[in-house]
Amino acid sequence: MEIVERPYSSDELDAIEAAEIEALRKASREPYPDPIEWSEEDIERNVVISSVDHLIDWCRRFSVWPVNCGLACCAFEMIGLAASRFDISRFGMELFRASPRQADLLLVAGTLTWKMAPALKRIYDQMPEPKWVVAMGSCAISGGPFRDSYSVVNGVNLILPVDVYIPGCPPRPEALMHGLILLHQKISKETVLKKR
Amino acid sequence: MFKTEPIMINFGPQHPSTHGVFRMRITFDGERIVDLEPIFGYLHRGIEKLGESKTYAQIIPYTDRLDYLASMTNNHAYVLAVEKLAGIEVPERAEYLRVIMAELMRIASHLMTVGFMLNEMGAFFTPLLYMWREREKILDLFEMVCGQRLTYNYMRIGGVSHDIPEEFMPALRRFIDEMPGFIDEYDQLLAENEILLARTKGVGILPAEKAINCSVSGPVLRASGVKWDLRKADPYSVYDRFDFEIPTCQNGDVYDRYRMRILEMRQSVRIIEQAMAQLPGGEFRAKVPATLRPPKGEAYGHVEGPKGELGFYLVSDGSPNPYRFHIRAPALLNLTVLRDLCVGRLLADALVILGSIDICMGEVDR
Amino acid sequence: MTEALSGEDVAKQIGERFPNAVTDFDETAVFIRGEDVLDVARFLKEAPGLEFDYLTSITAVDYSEHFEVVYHLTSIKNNHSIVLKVRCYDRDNPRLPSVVSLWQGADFQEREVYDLMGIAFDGHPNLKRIFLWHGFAGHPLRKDFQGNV
Amino acid sequence: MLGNFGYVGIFLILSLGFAVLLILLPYLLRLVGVVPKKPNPVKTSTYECGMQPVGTSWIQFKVQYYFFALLFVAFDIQVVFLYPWAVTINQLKLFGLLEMLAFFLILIVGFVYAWRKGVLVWK
Repeated sequence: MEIVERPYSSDELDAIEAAEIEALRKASREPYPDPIEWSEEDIERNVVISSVDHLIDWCRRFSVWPVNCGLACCAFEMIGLAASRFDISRFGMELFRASPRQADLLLVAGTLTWKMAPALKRIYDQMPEPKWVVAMGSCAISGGPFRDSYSVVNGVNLILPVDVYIPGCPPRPEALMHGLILLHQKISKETVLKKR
Repeated sequence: MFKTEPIMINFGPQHPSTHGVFRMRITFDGERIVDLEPIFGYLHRGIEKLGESKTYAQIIPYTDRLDYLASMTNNHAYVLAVEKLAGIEVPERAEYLRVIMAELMRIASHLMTVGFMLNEMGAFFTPLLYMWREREKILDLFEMVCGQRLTYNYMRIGGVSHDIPEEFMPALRRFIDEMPGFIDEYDQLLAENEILLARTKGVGILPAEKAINCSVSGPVLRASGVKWDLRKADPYSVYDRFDFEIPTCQNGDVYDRYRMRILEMRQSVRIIEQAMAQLPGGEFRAKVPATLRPPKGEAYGHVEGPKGELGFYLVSDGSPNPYRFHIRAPALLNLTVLRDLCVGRLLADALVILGSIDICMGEVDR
Repeated sequence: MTEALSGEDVAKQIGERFPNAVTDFDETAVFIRGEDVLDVARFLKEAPGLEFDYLTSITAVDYSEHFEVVYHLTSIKNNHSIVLKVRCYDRDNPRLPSVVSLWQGADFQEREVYDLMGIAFDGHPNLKRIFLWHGFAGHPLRKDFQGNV
Repeated sequence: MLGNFGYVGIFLILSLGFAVLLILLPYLLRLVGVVPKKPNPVKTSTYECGMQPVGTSWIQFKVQYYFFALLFVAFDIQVVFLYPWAVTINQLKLFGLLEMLAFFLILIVGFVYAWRKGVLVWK
């Protein structure tokens, strides 16, 4: 049973990944606009949330499953929130899915560096459609204490559209829970069915 | 037999059991690991470069975010290094408070290590939630003292930031009385569990001289039978006034590394008990100028952290900012042995071995 | 108590074996010429009285006219420690022999010094950037680094 | 009045209908507009911890995986036979029990043989 040599040399792979990082770094200059399209609709045509929308929003709101993407110290406040004392299974969120395929919420908890940015963008892209992004902690909002470092992304909204920002370093579990309740209110106002 | 081809899989930055954003590029032949290449840098925030533009007191919050599971110990190591550099005397009461906080942090960090190690063995979140219950008690004690749950910024150059409130001692007393019972409960539930024995006995054996050669430190080194603990070998602060032993195990496999954490938690409880008994009165912080200007020179202060020897190498040129600020990260050096322990073993063992080495990416990538 | 050996008598012991290796010493450190790092390190590791079997840490400091690589060595057997310093004056292509053959713990630390300070180590099995990505311009911990792009 | 088989027919239709409905539910909801459908190349690529997968997974891998699969199928079928037996155990009384034990014995012999051959240990 002889083994064939490794398919790729690691230098090739490093070069491919580095090119990806540089490309993303040049591409992300100004932040994504925050997805607040639901509010414009209210102002323009004061559309009434139909009861079917209401029902669908209610179902989505109370089964938001975060993808377990803890980057740094905030991750341990996030796990603390999932633990038994500040329990978020009351909101139906205690299932931290490891793969983005089964997740609805990308809770960016910690400092995002340029080397990690393409991976985070790929995880966001690989999540099924009704998905939301919560930027937890001042590192995810604006780079935080590491803002003027050479390798830190100054704010996750340079890479992803962010729905809720939760300040703090790390934010207390209660603050995180307040942020998630804000997210629930946001979900409850979304119109799902297209107006024909 | 038939020719089989290797496949290269990323245990990438976003993985439930890599303790943060650590990545391993593993080449498999079926289930057996043929090659493992650790890749770092996904949480490299350049703390050493940022430290050079901050004053000595402003760097303390950065040290909290290094090993965010043991922030008190990072503070302690950094503050000792600065005091050695600037030659500052620390009052007795501050030394004892620092030892109490450092040992409480060691218990909390070991609880997390054992909890997450069992996550990797398949006991998904059950033991971790029990151990998190104890950690929440310790976090309450820290919150009483310095108001924060994770990044304490509690220790200052020359002492500690706040004195302990009067309800701290009774709460600590209650915690210290309960804790040995909980540690026995964990040990009783886990030590003779067949699954744990089957997954950890004889897995990832690290011989003693290889551990020394690979600059491994902390419980991983002592699990291989090397009796080397800075609290006894090079006693800093007031550790020479307490009597406690340094537990070591013999054959250095994953089971011994698990045992090491349990035994060390018991020793930490003993230290805290003696420190509480001998806690003197007096002021808790020496008079230190706000913008400290240490004399030209360098100093290397190290501390026995939960993950190993955490050292700070500071070079000063007389200005209020350090000229060079280097952190000796025990978790990064403990990972030197990961490749040698995992190659040739099965995939499932690799994650358990990584869990037993217990890394924290904030300190590895800095 | 880990006894920090004084730079003087360690320098004397090294001086007997390698006459022109030691360039300078002070009370805690011994300064070594760049080319003899490997021989002096092997001597320190194997000499009966010294036996520095544990490499605590490798650091590099940029003193703008020269680089200084600092090796903290400890002996677990005899519980003493020494600091070995090497100066390289060549700023655009600083090279040093690697000590990975003696202490495998030096692997990641030398890669980190190469990555953040730009000092290359000959004989290192896998000298690549450890923290930053492949095409990163410059070495951040140098004093003349341009900072954020 | 539906004969006995009428009820079996209704039960069959309902169960089949339920199964088909569940399978087609995502597709139906997409038609109605509840489930959004926005495919893009990155979303449809395989997920590998945030990194691009390297090489193909269509490789010659070890044949040992098949042994595990075969053993699983064998014992899964055995469980399928248990269900009807468990439902009617009180009519079958002791005879049914002994029959099932004989059936088990045969399969256990097969399992022990595979175990002794070292199929379960990854070489």
